[in-house]
Amino acid sequence: MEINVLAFGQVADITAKSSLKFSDVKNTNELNQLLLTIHPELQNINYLIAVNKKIIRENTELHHEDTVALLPPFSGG
Amino acid sequence: MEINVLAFGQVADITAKSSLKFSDVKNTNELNQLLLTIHPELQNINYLIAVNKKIIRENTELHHEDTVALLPPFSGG
Amino acid sequence: MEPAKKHKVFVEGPIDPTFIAGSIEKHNKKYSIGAHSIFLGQVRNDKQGEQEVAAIEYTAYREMAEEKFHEIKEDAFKKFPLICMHIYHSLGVVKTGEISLMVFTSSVHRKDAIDACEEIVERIKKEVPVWGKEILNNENYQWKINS
Amino acid sequence: MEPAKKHKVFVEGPIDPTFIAGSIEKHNKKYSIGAHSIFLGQVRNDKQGEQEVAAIEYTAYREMAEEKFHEIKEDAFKKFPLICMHIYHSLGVVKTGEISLMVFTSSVHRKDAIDACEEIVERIKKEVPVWGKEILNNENYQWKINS
Repeated sequence: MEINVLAFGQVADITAKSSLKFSDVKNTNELNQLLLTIHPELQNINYLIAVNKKIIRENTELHHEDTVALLPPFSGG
Repeated sequence: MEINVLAFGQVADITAKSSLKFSDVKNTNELNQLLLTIHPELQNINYLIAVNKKIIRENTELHHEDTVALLPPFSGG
Repeated sequence: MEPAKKHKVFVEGPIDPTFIAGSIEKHNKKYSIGAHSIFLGQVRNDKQGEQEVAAIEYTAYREMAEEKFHEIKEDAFKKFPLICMHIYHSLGVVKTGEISLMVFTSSVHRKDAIDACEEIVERIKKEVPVWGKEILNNENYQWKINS
Repeated sequence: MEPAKKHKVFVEGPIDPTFIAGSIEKHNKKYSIGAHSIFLGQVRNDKQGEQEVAAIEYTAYREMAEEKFHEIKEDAFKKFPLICMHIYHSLGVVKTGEISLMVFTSSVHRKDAIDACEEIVERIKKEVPVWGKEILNNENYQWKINS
């Protein structure tokens, strides 16, 4: 089981990569904890999480080949 | 004592002239009565009166060389 | 802030899109601008029974209209923190599909430009002595009524 | 009414004023249009201590942003009686004084175009996954914050 993680803006500054792969992560809470362990600086950033392009507000189960995006505050326009 | 009267839009259609001269008209009420006598069709038109480019709402005394404009509803834009 | 100079507002005939582009381009050295709001009035082919509007011929009480435009500009500069403001209005014949009014406001933050632009358009329609004669296909005409 | 097709919204680099003029001109055969409302976002030289913003580099979560733009367009067509609607947003580097966003709405009566344009701009700023990296004079950068 593998998931794709996309990082944008300030989050990508911290991860230093815009695309990451993780295996055997059950849900978004677990993914978040994993990310914070690898990159403690993420604690200071208020990012939203989208699973397959839909923003989720609660812990969400992840499946093989899901795409999870880490979205810092939008600043288009 | 002479005043200039300017007619616009529907009012000018009725007066058939865009500029008229009147003598010895004391005030705007008197001018209005005079205009309605000459052009009774003006009764059907809801025009405002401006004296020297200021819209007046009440009877206003007229002086030599005043310019009175007859302003049907505006429709610019 | 640009003072509300007595710029010419009236132009003969329609307002050309390339003229509008030129207006936009002129702001590209005004680095404090963050937002432009532009309103354009276009002549519509409104139906009148069997006929439809082919063009509008605009006339104005020019001296009074110019004073009123100036007053509207000054009021907008007082009420909103605008960096620039431009108003152009056609006189003479403007055909359907052509543009007869442009209001263009610029500010640091978007809300000021947007609110000012809308208010200026409303005031122009209500307060400026301009008349539109709607010329129909069969060359009859009727006087435009603003809503 | 033009359907909310999945038109390209993103353009590389700044939005050119002559492109905007072309957009306006394309509507001159749409005779039922009475009003256009156009919003343009321009890159500002905001101060940051000793430095100021020289350019913004825009990146996006492109697939999600395109879906969001499409949703915003469809919602606006449902809510407002619009005849046309166009949205363009820059990706990549846009310098101060250049334009990075254009929202263009057209309707029979002015209120619909004006209200729709404003609502679309607000939704874009809040809901579309685009990020602006403000590049300062000294080549440092900071992330833009939308108000």
